[in-house]
Amino acid sequence: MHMADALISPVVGGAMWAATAGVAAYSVKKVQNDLDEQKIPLMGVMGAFVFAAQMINFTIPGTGSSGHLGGGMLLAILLGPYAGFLAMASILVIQALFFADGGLLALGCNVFNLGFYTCFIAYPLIYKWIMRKGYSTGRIFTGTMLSAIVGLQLGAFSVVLETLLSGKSELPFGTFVMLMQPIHLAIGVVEGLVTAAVVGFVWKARPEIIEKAASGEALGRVSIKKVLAGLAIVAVITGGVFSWFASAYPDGLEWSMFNTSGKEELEAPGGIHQTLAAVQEKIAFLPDYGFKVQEQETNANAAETEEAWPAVDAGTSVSGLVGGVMTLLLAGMTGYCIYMIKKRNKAGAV
Amino acid sequence: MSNMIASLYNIRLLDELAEKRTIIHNIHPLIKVLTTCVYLIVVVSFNKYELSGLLPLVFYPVIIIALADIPIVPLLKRMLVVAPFIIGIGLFNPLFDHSPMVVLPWIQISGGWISFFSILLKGVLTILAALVLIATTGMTRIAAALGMMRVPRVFILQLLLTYRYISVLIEEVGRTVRAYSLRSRGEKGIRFSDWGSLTGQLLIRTLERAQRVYHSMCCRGFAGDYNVGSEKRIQIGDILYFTGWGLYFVVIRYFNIPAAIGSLITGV
Amino acid sequence: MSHHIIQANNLKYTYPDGRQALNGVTFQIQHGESVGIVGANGAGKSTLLMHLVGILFPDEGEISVGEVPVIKKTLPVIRQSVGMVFQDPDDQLFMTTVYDDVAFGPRNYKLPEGEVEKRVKSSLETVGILHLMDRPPYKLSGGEKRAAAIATVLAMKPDILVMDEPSSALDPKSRRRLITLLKRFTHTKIIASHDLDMVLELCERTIILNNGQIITDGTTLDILANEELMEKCGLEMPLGLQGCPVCGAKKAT
Amino acid sequence: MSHHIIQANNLKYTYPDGRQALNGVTFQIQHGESVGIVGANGAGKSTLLMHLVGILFPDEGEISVGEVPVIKKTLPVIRQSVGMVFQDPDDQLFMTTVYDDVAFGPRNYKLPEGEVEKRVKSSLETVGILHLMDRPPYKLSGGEKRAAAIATVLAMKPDILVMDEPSSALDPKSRRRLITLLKRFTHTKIIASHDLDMVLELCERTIILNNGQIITDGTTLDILANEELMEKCGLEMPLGLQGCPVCGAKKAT
Ligand SMILES: Nc1ncnc2c1ncn2[C@@H]1O[C@H](COP(=O)(O)OP(=O)(O)OP(=O)(O)O)[C@@H](O)[C@H]1O
Ligand SMILES: Nc1ncnc2c1ncn2[C@@H]1O[C@H](COP(=O)(O)OP(=O)(O)OP(=O)(O)O)[C@@H](O)[C@H]1O
Ligand SMILES: [Mg+2]
Ligand SMILES: [Mg+2]
Repeated sequence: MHMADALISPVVGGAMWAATAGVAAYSVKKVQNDLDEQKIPLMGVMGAFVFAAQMINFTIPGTGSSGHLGGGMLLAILLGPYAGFLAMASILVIQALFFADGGLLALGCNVFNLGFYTCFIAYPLIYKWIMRKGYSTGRIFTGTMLSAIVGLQLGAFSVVLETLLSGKSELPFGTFVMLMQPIHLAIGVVEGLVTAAVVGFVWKARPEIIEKAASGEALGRVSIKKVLAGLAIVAVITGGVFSWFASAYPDGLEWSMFNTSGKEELEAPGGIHQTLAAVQEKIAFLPDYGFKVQEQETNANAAETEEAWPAVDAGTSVSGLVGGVMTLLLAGMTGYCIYMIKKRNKAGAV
Repeated sequence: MSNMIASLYNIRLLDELAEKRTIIHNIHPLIKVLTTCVYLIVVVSFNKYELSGLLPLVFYPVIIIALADIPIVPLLKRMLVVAPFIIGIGLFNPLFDHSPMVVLPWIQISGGWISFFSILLKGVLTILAALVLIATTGMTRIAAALGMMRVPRVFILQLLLTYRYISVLIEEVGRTVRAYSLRSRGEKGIRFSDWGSLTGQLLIRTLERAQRVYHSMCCRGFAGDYNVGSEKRIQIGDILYFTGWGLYFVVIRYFNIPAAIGSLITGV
Repeated sequence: MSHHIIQANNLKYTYPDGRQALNGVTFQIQHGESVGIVGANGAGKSTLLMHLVGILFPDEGEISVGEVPVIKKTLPVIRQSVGMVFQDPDDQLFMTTVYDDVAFGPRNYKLPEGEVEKRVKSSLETVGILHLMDRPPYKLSGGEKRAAAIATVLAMKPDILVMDEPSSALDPKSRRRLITLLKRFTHTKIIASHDLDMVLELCERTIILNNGQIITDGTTLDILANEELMEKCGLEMPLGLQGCPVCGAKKAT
Repeated sequence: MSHHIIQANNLKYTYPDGRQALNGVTFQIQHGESVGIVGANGAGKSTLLMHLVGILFPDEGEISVGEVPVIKKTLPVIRQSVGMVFQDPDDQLFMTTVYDDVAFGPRNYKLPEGEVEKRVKSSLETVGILHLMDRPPYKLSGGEKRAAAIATVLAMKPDILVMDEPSSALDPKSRRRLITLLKRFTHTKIIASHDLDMVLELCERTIILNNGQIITDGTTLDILANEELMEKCGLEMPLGLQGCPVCGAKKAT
């Protein structure tokens, strides 16, 4: 469920970068306090382990699609939420760089989706709550399972929001949600099982690791009130966004793919949208990029044709096509020339 | 399993590419990171219906790949692996968006298809940009660049160690699988009943090994900073590289050059 | 497959990064022979041995064990008769206890548990680490791991024993025990080692590898006593053959 | 820290799983001494050496290097003067090229890049693998890895050299080169090894460990020639000391 660069807008990407950087900075501060020689390699190894786990794709029965583990919960349990979040961030940086999985701009989104909900929501509220009476095999199983599923669901929902807010995909909200959530329920179950198995094993082999991760953390001492307050804020924001979408699609959840057409998508001139657009206008250094609303406003008077931008006109289309082909040819030739020149130089040097 | 081994191979391939010495490799890592960022933002900032204006951005990866001697096949392979998600989401656009967009004399293309291809092209460009960055810079130097950007040391350390231990872990996986297959009567894969103990074993083993590696780093004076040799200063050439590309990107962003060329040729 | 002739024909192998490790290796080993493979670091010994059990496959040339070519399809048969001890014992141990690790092979051949236990215990006893039976392999000392790795192979009762530096990391007594054990093993054995004194004691025949090629192949005594040849290949005469400083006599002959 | 006396006082160490590996070890090593640590597999040699560089800390007793106690806080100082070669070279090589790996230590001490290069090249040359400079360490053969691991430590120019089985996996010529090199190294050196012939050549003093305790500590020749003692500790007299079968004379004395 890695978001890709190609699917997000700079504003969404930037906002999520900022959010992630903020959480990361806070985590760095927390982690620095209890960094010892044992913990440093542990962080690295767990990061590598989750990285490897994310490489294994399994097919989800009945859907024809495949998924991979998220691993955020495992990191949170074995390293504590702060180090866990950082580990997740480093995994995704490496994937973005080496595998172009996700992307550098989408990095903020991905770290947030995979790391934040697991480490800072599912872990403290579900896992720790279930473990409050101490560890046992049964509790480890339930706690791990539940929190892994919930964490992943939140993450998947977040993917939906980010994609839609970016406005690159025409996928209607309802359809997208119906695609994402059930698939990630299936993945979540697998994830929960695997996480439970690994945590169970580590608990038997090196119990001190798990206990230390949980105890050394300030999170355990944070009052439940504060967490609830934080959660309430998150809920309000999510709810706001959700209801805004929901109003755009009164029967959103029943929407089927084929009777929906793109033009209805973001037409609701919602308050949030306009504010965002205004904000964006201020911060964007690339002025003609915008949310669809903005486009439609500017284009509304230009032509009655739907989505009439840049301009529907055979002439420009042809010239665009010709120019595009020329550009690509030129690019190919440039590369080839450089290559040949280098080769000749090398041969000459020998 | 084979997936993991393949990814190890991939990491090491990029690592080895990063050890080459070409003009591009010699550019200051910080500059390369910044240039990549600007490039990505420019690529992504294009409107979803702007396809032709995006095309000149192809020059960036092409020129760098050629100058830096990067083999193309592995990059393409990597792209194929990542593409499905992008295509999967993008493919909905033609389904939902039927408004005519490009009207050629012989065919009409809907906005959905245009935005689909635009997503696809953006996908290709952003993926290439990231791969090209790592293949010409290498992990340690990127970490150094992050350090110059004041990213906290703990995070850089975490990043580098994760990176390092990925190799350790996958090596352990490889060894374990090999040892297993040698004594397991030629069955394919690993029996279900052995999975649990093998995975757990692997984790513990890797952990112990990782601890030893970490200790040996400490024994050689490691104190949280990876040093990658001469801390180069940013030079005139680096600045030129950055401003050159930066200007190019901005121009491309504001003027649709292919359309201009096209209209020149077709005389429209 | 009663005779287990090992036949390698013009083997060439290049690692994926372009390093040519074997460059045309040809030999034939009869049933019951014991052959030492020696050569400088990086000569290609380990690479060669890995071809014998089908961990690597030659780019050119072919190799067969007892008339069966070593290819992907025949691996189950090959690996049933050839047992290999790796240069790095960590590569060989993967279960949670030493006992389970040694029992892993025999159990795969569906032997009754009683027989498995007998084999495991006798292998562990042979290498002298019966007392480590219940410990996890990753917690052993270097030499203990080596001994355990050897035991895992012995428990499979292979027809052909292939060993990559089996004596390194072993203490002198365990090394002696290994030598005695190997002397008693009457099937084919192929041993790559820098411990030339061990090679001298165990193998009638020696092959010297250098840069992926066979330099000599002949009687161990002739070869190891040839000071000039040894020098040329980055080796040294075994201590057991170096002259006695008191009487000037060669010791073993 | 000019005198680098190493002082261990009643060291006890038990691994987390309850295995007692050191059981009251006391010794003192003067500046410039060269000491061999020998003992059977699992005797506790590696465990002891790891206490010298603060990878493990004693449960009881204390250890100090040049008057500085080896504790968490002093590790940077200790590790600047003590260089250790691990038993498993894989633990010691972690960069992408051999060059970078050897340069890792000097760079950490912020030496100018010119000096780093000089040190790296001379260390690689000393162990004879200068030609492997640009290769990734994980692609080396067993012996090449060992040589690279030794080079990483040499490049740090430590005042005290601690080596865990440095000669294993090396071919005879490289082993000879290592011995020559170590003979020239005039600072303190502590070498754990099963290669008793090397210990005999290099160390005037030998400590025998057995079951985590010191059995003897004295002149190498006296100890290694004591057949009964050696036998008792799971060892064997070095070949160099075993009598000549022709004249019956002891070779080295
Ligand atoms: N995985 C690998 N990738 C690339 N080259 C390799 C790899 N493993 C070994 N080599 C190279 O192949 C050559 C032969 O290696 P091999 O391990 O067979 O040597 P060896 O004779 O066993 O040496 P040693 O005595 O040190 O164990 C060496 O030059 C080595 O550097
Ligand atoms: N990580 C560990 N956990 C538990 N026990 C261990 C661990 N490492 C070693 N041991 C045990 O401690 C004892 C001493 O081990 P050590 O590695 O010091 O032996 P050594 O003298 O170096 O042996 P060798 O010659 O085989 O290298 C052994 O009994 C070993 O099984
Ligand atoms: Mg070898
Ligand atoms: Mg040891």
